[in-house]
Amino acid sequence: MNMATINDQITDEIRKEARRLLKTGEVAALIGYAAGSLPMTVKPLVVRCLEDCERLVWNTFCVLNLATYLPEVLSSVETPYDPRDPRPEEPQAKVAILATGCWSRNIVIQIQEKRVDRERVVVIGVGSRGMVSRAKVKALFPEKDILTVDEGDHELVVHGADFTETINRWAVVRDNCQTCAHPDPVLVDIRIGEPVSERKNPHPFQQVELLEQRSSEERWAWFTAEFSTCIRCYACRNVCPLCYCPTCFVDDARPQWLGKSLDAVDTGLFHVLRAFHCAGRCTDCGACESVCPMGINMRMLTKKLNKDVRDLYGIEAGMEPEAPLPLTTFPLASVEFIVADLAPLPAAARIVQPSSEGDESCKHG
Amino acid sequence: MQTWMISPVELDGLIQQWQKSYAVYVPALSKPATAATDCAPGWRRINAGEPWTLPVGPTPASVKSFYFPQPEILMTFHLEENHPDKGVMREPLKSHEMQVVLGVRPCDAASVLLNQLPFTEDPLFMAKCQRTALVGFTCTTRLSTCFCTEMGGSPHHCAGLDLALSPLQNGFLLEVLSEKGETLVAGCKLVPASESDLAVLADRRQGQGATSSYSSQLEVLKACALSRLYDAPMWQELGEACINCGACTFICPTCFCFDMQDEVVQGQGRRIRYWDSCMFPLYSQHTSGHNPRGKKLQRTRNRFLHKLKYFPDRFGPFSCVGCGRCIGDCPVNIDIREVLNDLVRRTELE
Amino acid sequence: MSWEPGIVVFCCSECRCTGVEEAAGSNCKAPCNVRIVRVPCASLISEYMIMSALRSGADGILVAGGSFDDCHSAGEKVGDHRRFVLLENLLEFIGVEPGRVHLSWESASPGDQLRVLIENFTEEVKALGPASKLVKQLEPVQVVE
Amino acid sequence: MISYMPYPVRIDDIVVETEDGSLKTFTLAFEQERHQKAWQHVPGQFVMLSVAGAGEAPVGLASSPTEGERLLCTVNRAGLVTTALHQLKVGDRLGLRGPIGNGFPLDREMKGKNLVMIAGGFAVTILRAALMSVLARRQDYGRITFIYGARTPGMLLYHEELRQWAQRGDIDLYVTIDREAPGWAGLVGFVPTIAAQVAPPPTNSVALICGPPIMIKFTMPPLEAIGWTDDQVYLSLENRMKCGQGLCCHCNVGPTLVCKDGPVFTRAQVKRLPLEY
Repeated sequence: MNMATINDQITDEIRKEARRLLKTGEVAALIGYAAGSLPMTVKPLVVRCLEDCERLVWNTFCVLNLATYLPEVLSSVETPYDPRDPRPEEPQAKVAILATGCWSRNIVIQIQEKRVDRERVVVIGVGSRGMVSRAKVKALFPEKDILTVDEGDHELVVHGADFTETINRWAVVRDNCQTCAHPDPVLVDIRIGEPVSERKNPHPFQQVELLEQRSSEERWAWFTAEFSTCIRCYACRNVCPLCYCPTCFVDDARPQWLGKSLDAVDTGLFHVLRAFHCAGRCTDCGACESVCPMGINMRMLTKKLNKDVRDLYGIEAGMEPEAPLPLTTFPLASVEFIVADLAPLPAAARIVQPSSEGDESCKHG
Repeated sequence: MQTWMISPVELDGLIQQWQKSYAVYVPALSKPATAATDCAPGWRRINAGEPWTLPVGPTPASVKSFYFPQPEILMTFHLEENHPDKGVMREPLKSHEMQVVLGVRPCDAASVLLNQLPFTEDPLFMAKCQRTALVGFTCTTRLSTCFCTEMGGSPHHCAGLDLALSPLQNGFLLEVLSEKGETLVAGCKLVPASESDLAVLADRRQGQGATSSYSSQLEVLKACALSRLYDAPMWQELGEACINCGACTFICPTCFCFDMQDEVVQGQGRRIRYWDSCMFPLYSQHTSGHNPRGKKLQRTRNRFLHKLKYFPDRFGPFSCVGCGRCIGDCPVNIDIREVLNDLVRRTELE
Repeated sequence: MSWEPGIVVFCCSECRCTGVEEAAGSNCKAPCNVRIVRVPCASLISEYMIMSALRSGADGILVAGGSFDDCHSAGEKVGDHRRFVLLENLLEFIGVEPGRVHLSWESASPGDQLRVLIENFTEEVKALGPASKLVKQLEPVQVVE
Repeated sequence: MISYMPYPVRIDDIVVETEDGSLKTFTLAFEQERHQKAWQHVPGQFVMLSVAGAGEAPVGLASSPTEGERLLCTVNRAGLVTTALHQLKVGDRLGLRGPIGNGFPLDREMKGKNLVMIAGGFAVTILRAALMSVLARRQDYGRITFIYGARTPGMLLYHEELRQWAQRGDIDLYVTIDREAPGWAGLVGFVPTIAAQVAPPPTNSVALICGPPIMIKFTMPPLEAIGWTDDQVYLSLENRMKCGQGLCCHCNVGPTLVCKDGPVFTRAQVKRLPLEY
């Protein structure tokens, strides 16, 4: 058998840390992944006892953003209290969570938006080497049933009933990971594995720019075709750590903003508004796109907004826990500026510039 | 009924003949250029001579939307001021156009029969049954997510189909299974299947009898007391991982929950019924705000128990055909086969 | 009869709507096609209101926010301005005609100026033609008599 | 075959029942005679009232079939549809689908028995229907105890009828309000407290209890203390429902569908169900 891969080593370290954290009582629960029942899948798992630590895995298919689960798991370990009583004052149990670059930025946003108490979270940082898109791998083997996929550091070995093929890992990494500039967590309490350096990325918004260059009619044709297969299952919404309204605007009855059935207009509006709500907050974790059962590229909309937010207001979401939220908090000085000529704000210094010594090697798998 | 031997060329001719008088639908494998046709996303209508391919295993979308479209217009009305019919509900005219759905797999055919159990009194569903002919292909490949045999089906079964095609070396065995099927092949000169071909088919079906030990375990599950399954600790972990999206319910061929609502656009109104999912919190929420299934765990449990306990309690069979779509598309890899196994283990613990 | 676009104007009643009724009622070129929605503060205009106007078939939507200078919720307004710029861009990105939804976030102006703004906007929308994108339409259904 | 098409009905009368205006009783008449002729219901059943453009909402029937052709529905203004309903005027049209559900077995299990009806809040509507049916054939039943509680005197429904029932002499009527209120000379106290004081023994009796879950929860122990069993107690469950025909699955409580198998269950039946109502 091959040498232990980087991810095998990370898995071992995660298990070790998990055991330690739970044993010492430092945390009451840990959010991670267990092996899935199908090739290229993992299951989110909340570990609460030592036995379950052995079920934790880390591999290149961890596409779901674990931050989605954080607020709920935090409240599940709180001492129960009657909602009519004041919150208990004693310090509440902590929760540990695995986080890559984008997930950690989502945790930062949860802290900024007061969804999560920084004191109660133990961030186990893992530098991301890019997660593989199951859809991309499947597309390489049309009409074939993939039975297992073995993971090496730079390649994947795909086995079917009548074939075995080795493919380059980076070639099937998700689009958002390929254009990601911040693969390393911005918030780390416990570090697992080696830090991954910032990536130089000359064209982070290439897909968006390509579409922007097309004509209005072509863009409309793209939009209608892309979203025509939506079945309104709301997986994109529910998997998103940014979506946490108790009642989503699609479900509102008074007033009812949108129709609920499959209608091109209602479906389109849902996606536009959902993306809009992520403006200035989206970290491009790609969970929405990864979970869509119909393979819709709704990330294009959030990516466009990310581009605008960066170009107009000079902000990248979730980079600093102390920073204010771009669309709700800002220095009043900038008010004058907008009034003056309605021009976009200059790119502020808050953009984290990719370091010039970015590690190019990781791009090649 | 009769079984024929048909070559691929003859089959193409047959399909072209249907296209003269019926709407013929095939699985859509890529995104359609325009909006979903006829409210059957995942399927497309083809014209004479247009090529089509059948995917291995179940079609991407189930045939559910042909019977239970999303949305279905129940009635229409006008709300414009001074309209003589203001507020009067009118029923839409039912279509009688025959439609042929080509490329149905045995699991989906079984799902139509299952859904007919609750919908037997529903005029809209049954009218669509009347005008829809299912032309199916039995499966030669079993995907790793397929588990139809476990649910009492078989890749070679043809129950629920009007015409069944089973691939052989140099063509297909064409089984005519209903009056609608008869109509579809009426007037065609076809070669009857030979004894040896029939024997091959019989042989395939023989080999795929119910896997006895598992199916007897499932019978035990059906008879198990509800409280025992309801209180199983397994729901905790499932409920925690589930993100409560509706992907599994919407791609499932046998999920049939619906909601009803009025839509009004510029004075014109209609009452529609559209797919709902028991995974959504609002599904069971009272007007008062009280929600009997307010927790994720309760909703996840309700979905599985509905399929594996409540439906069998009412109608007999499980409300699952083992197509495996939900396994492949669940964002958090909740695998109904694992749920089944856990439940079976639960019945064994005493 | 020539086609007149349907216009929805969301405007702040504190700083933009002064005299606007007269503007839309008596002087405006296409008075009956302009619907003015007055809100107590421009920061109360939500993306839902804009999108639902679009969905209901408005040919042009004008969001007329007021001055930041003398507004007690200037901060929120700036946030909304920032957000609406993004929304405008996003709509353009998906292929809605530029100019269908227009933001006018200017300093306090009497009704007269708003009237001119509405008139100009109406002319621009007229050039765009009727809205069809993101407009909800119910297909006609034959009914049992 | 089931149908989604409501019968057209007309509002013949509207009575504002409570001081806060949140409850109105609508008198409904069928627009078409054939619908009128075909209509049959039993107390405890409900209907789907539909307002075009707003949708449908389940509402319990407050009238008994013995009261003639008109149907009475007392509607609480709570959601989208009921708010739209409250805005309608006499003469307006609306749609009605039903009757839905099983209703109380007044002609079967309950016949010849002593009846105890316990109502809290506006759940009294279906018990009004039951009582009117019973009064129309008073000789078929034994002793009748009717306990009804509301928050304040102004929240009591059916004032005129309460007065008539009090005067009849063949009903043990106990009307109570939660707290002392000026001008109120009647009973004061929560329904469970009053029930504990006045509940008759369970011999040859059945109880019909309708009200908020918390009231039912606290009414049961005093009844059980004097020997009532779960088989003798009939409850009406409530759940969100849409189709009203046992199809859409919204109202399921375990394998049971409230709209089709219920809404009336004995307490023994309810206890066998999971707590999802």
